Amino acid sequence: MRLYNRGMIIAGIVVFLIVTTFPFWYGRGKAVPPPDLKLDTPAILGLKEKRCVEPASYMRSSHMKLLVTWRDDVVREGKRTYTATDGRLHEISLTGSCLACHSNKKQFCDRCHDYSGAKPACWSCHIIPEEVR
Amino acid sequence: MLEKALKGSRGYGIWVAFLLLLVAVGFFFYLRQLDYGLGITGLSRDVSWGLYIAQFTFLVGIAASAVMLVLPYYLHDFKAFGRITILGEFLAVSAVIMCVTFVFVDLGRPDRAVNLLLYPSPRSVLFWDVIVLNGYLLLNIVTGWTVLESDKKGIPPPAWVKPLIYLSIPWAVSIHTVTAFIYSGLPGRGFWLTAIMAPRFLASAFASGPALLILFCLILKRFCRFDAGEKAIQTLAKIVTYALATSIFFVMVEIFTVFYSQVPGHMHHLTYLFAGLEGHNTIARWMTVSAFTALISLVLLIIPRTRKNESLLALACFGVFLSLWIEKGLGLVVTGFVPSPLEAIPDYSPTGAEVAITVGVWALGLLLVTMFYKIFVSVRNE
Amino acid sequence: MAPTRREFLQMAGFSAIGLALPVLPSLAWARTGAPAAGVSAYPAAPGPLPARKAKRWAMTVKPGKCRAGCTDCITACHLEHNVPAIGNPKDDVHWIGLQKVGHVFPAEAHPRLPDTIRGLSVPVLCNHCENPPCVRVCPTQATFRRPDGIVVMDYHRCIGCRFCMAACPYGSRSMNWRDPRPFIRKINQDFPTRTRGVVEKCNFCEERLARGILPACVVACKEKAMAFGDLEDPCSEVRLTLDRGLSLRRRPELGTGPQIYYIL
Amino acid sequence: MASAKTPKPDELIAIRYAPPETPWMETPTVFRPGTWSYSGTAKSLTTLGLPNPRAWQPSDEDWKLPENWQEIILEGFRERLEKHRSFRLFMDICVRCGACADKCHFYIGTGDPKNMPVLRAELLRSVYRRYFTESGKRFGKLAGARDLTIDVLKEWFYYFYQCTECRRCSVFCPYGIDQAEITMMGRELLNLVGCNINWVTEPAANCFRTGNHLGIQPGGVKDMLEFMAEDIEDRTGVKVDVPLNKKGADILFVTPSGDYFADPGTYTCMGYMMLFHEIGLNYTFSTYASEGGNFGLFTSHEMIKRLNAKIYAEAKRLGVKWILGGECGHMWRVLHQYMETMNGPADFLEEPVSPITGTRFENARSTKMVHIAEFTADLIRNGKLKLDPSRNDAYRVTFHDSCNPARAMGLFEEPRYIIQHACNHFHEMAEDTIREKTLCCGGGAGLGNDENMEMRMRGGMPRAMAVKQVKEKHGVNRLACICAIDRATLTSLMDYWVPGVTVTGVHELLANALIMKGEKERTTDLRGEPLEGKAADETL
Amino acid sequence: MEIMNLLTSLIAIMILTLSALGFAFTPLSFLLTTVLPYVAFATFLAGFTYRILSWARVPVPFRITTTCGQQASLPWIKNSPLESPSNVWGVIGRMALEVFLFRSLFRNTDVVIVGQRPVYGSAKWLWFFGLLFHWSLLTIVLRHLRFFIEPIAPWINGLSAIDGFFEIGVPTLYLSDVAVLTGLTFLFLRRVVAPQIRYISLFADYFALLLLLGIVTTGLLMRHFFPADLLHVKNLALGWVTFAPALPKEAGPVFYIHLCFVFTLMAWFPFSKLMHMGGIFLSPTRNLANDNRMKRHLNPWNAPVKVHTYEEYEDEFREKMKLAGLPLEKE
Repeated sequence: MRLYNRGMIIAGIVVFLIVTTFPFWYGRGKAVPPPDLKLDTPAILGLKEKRCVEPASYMRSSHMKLLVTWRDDVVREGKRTYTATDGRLHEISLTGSCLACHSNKKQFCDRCHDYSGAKPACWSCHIIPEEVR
Repeated sequence: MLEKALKGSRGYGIWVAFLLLLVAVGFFFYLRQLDYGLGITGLSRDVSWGLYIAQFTFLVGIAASAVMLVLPYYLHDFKAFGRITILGEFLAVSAVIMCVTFVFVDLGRPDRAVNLLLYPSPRSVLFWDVIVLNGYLLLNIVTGWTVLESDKKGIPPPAWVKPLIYLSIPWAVSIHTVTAFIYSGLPGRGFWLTAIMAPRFLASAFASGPALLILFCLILKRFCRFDAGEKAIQTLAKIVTYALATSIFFVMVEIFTVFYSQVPGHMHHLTYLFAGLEGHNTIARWMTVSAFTALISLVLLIIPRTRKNESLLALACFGVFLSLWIEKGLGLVVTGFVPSPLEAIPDYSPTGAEVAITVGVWALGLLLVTMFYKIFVSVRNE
Repeated sequence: MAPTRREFLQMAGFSAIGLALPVLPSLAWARTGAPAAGVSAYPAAPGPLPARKAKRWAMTVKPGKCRAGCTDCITACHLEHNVPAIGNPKDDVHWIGLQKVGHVFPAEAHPRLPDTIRGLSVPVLCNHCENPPCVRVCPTQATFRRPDGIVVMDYHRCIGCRFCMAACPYGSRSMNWRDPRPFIRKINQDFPTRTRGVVEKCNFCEERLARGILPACVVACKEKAMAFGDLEDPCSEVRLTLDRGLSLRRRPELGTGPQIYYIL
Repeated sequence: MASAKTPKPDELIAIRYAPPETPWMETPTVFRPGTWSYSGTAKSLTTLGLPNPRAWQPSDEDWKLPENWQEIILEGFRERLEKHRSFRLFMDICVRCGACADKCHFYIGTGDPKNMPVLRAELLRSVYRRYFTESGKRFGKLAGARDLTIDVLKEWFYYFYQCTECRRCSVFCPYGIDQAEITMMGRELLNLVGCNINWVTEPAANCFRTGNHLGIQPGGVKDMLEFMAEDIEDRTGVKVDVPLNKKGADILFVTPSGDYFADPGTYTCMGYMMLFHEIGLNYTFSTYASEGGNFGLFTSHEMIKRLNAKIYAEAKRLGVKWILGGECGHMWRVLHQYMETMNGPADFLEEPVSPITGTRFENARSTKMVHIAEFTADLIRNGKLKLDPSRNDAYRVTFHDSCNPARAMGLFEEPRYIIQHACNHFHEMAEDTIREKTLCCGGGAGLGNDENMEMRMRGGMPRAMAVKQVKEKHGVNRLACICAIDRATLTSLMDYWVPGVTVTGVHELLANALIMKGEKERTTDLRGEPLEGKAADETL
Repeated sequence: MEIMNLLTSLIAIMILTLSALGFAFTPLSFLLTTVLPYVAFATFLAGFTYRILSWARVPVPFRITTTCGQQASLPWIKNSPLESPSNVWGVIGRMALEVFLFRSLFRNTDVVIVGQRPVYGSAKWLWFFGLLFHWSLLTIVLRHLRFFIEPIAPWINGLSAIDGFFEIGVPTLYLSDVAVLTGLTFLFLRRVVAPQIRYISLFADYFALLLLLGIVTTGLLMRHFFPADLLHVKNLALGWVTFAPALPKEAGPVFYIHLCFVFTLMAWFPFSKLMHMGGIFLSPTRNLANDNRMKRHLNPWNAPVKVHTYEEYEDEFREKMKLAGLPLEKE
């Protein structure tokens, strides 16, 4: 095939292909398994029924929404108890409730947050118990 | 029309590059402020507002002053202002943008600035200030730009512009009134808690803004082949004269009330402002300069012979601008905090970074003025 | 007079009720999973109590009871709330401070005041005004007054405009001019810190009240110089104290309606 | 065929921009008198060896096309898609953003949506999609494709001969899609089945045979030039030479034939002759290459090459050092963008150096052809000319950038420099109508004929109105330009829209101002009109 | 009626949506996550390359640059190196201005007839919203790389942080999302509202905009209203780029619609006007220098033509030339 401006065209196509396939070559095709979220903290192991506040699937996709609701409930409404959909009551507290079970923030929260590129601002104020200890 | 601001002579290019450099320096320091926090400034627990908010307050006045051109031209058909009304409006636009930028750089959490709109709080004067400032910005940019564009096309401006221009007249008064209410509505600050705050703001605005405009007109005449016209400039100068006189009068009224009544909570502030308290007299020194400059300028402006002399007029206008800038851009805000509610006499002086950011915002405003005026002059000289 | 008996009974009663109440399952395992609960500097009560509720929280302060040079209330408060000790007046953050009578009550101060009074250090903190100017001016409702009278800050919403600082006639508010965390000597993990760029102030220990515990300063004061309670409750200690004689409020002429009452 | 009566200006200006109710594919083309040009005659087509010579008119029902005309066109289409990247690309990448729509003077002047460049291109694109893209073959109308029918062909004819290839749209297009390229392809395709217009084919045929568009034979050229020399002597008292077909001249001078034969071009030609005489240039005109213009540009690329070949051939035969070109628009499009590619290399010529100033024309170092405006601007810059601009004081001048020197050469400053040294009153028109945004005269690309008068007046309206604006504002009474077609068509345009403004070449203004050695005191300008303030007072 | 084109594209989008849902709620969902991504992406790459090559196969016979500024001529005349470039650097600059800032569109004007004369006004909204749309789309595409690489490169996180600088809601609203929506809405409304633009709009024009709007809307829905489980999403995306596509779990219908739209866009891209992305670089009026008379440009198919030679000319007019006293080659 005869190409005119061959050099520029080929160079252009090569650049295009390199740029568009960036994710393919950047990771060198190495399969990266999704992070293993550790649920083996003493608190969780000690639970009779291993259930989070709401069903796990909801928590995985929407925990931030729940946390925002909690935040406003506590700060603005002074409401400190959350009634879950299954009727159980929970103290509304990021450190007191969430981190009580998930005391392994690094293995739990951070892994997934790093994996999905989420950078929540929570920790600039709220305390991570393991870091204080 | 926008492209006219992108092309120009060598001098224009150098000036724009210079301003851009200042903006870049300011931005660099702003990034540092973002990183470190507002502690990079000289602000403290006692003097919690400083240079930024003071510039904001001063510039609201500059913005409001456009009304001094719009009102005579549109309400009283004062033809001589026809050539320069748009200059006033563009000055207002640039000034409002500077105001908004100063408020923004003063925020501790600029990333949450949108909260102002997400959680509107009609009880807060600051909320209203955001509304009126942005409204004023919109009014002036739309009317100024549309009128100039019609000018360029050689057709009369569309009919819908007139109502907006009329609306901008009371709106201009509102921006400075609301800004004054930010201060005068606070119970614990004797210095600001005075009903004359809004009138004082307006009087000084109508002096400093037109004074700046005269300076710009003289620069345009000297360097950009655009003559605003003797009549327009002289009329503006008279406006400056009366506004300055009124402004000085209002200050005197304030001084009388405070010192004759001898209420300590009010007296301390004014003493600090003009004479200093317990040796803290930096501001007082500036204010001395301000007072003398104002008086000399007033004299130069009142005497017709000196007013009509272009160089002396320029000097007087510079004096008015400087004097009122010191009064509002330095004195007003800090003095409200000194002495503090617990009777401390804190010292405040801006840090280098704070000054750099302030200069950066001013440069941004000047850049906008430059570009707007470049567009204006290019269209008018066509 | 020491409130001990009443207060004690009250606490005991609450504890009893607390035990009698069906224990919230989540709370139960939250506690067990958080042994660090004891990290709180001044744990006033071993476990969660039902929240203390009031129509109108108020405080009385008797500076005359203060030990000279005592800063227990400040230490307790600042430890409890992770208030940084930055150590320079410019960036200073505090929730409670001690001030000379002359500065706190300029209108009442005159040269003939006895030295015993003039020399007193008066604890000053947020007055949780009836009609708070800081709430009025806040452009985002980041600071607001709860129905029980506590003026609180929503640190998630504050934009750091510092209008409230200008509006507060008592100088009760502090700005985080820089990141406070490095200056917190010992972090109480039951209470968040703040980020740079937000304003903060005393919250009447509303988080403790929610757990049924009195404010840290009140509890910390060994001399019982401070009392805390419901102003609408005729039997509350604050009411009983106020009933007894003249009390002062800071700058009442401003109409803010402070809820810290000083007995001098 | 009776020529249509052109409506009055205030009727013409009432333009409706709302598109018709029917979609454009279903809106029939109406050949309204006054808006199209007569067909190319069989004689011209035969001379040029073009296909399908016959007697017909576009208004006829039957266009007498060959049996297999669709095949011919589609084959031609395919061939052009393979020869011109521009064509192929412009067929493919238009996003129909509409930025070009109101840039076309024909659209501004008619409101006919098919005069929006985007839609004029869609006329071809719809057929391209139908026959050359998979989606068009499959989805037809949904993909914006349509069959090539006789109505489509007629539509092509109507609208591709309603585009002056001025390239204004390409300035605004975010991808640089150039309607001129598409029109050229459209016209080439039409030519394959013998559909052309006479105002293009006849000049082309003339040019091919006699060397110039008007078909003037060698003696005629000589007579005209000598006649002009007499006029010059009459006005200035200086006798200038008329070098013609002179071997051993340094420079071959080529200008459009309009400059020899038609007012006001002749005054411009006199200007060249006076200038060359004054500086003592060793140059020659040629009768064989007596045409700078090139109507091949409006026919096909092959035709451009055929007509253009004479210039290099003549330069070689006469043994000149380099070539100088007069004021012309599309001539310069060809000279600047096509000539050397087609008929070069010009290695038998020298790199152009001004014999007067010694300036080397670096920008013409390969093609070896210099624009007269470049040449003259250099003379003025080096102080080689004595000029008295006050002789042009009767004129308030504005300058019309001709499309091709503007958008195909980038020649903006040189003519302005000359004008500003030759006269005292120069006023630019509105900025959106000059330089690269200049508006066409309405008669370029072979449309300057009289039967097309209404469309010319419509297409020229935006230009005329810009002139009218400076006339009202500054009292402009002279419209200067550097194009022979402009000088011809702008004259009628001005008469129609802006009476009182006359058209002039830049070198006419220069010659008016030029103080010649040994000249008598001038009392009139080149046109024989009295000089100076006498006239100026009247015009104001 | 021209509105038909709009309706047809709306219907096309509906069909796409329904088929996406069809995939989502049937066992066929594995197709959408394992086969279609590769088909769509391969089509995109191959098609794009093919289209470029198909243009590159065609020569550029003539230097037809559009000169939008003063040529480089005499040294004392200031030329415009970016509007009428005379060398390759100028061309690169011109192209960069065109690609990054939409230079030509910045010139846009509009025209109305006022008082019997056309009046030209500045019309920069198309430029502004066009630029807004393209830049924010680029930002969004780059941001999405966070799903495709692990660990996430710092610059991607940095870009997201800047894009999400303003703290609006949780998860934070990205400015580029607002911008892309604004830009697309403007472009769409303009096409529907302005009669001239509506008149020239084809099915494909509406379809492209609606498809992009669909992608943006579903994306926003997933971020702010029906959050998808990002762990699964990223696992899926990483699976694609490591050629080990995972079967999706618990990805909602919105996610399927989003995917379906994206794959449609990718596969359709090379065969549509969206190829202007590659085409702009090949546009001869923009990518050629205005050095026509400085350098000879070659036309590979320079057509052989029959010319009228001087000899033929002199033969025909010899007598007349002699009569006029003109020099002749042959007496």
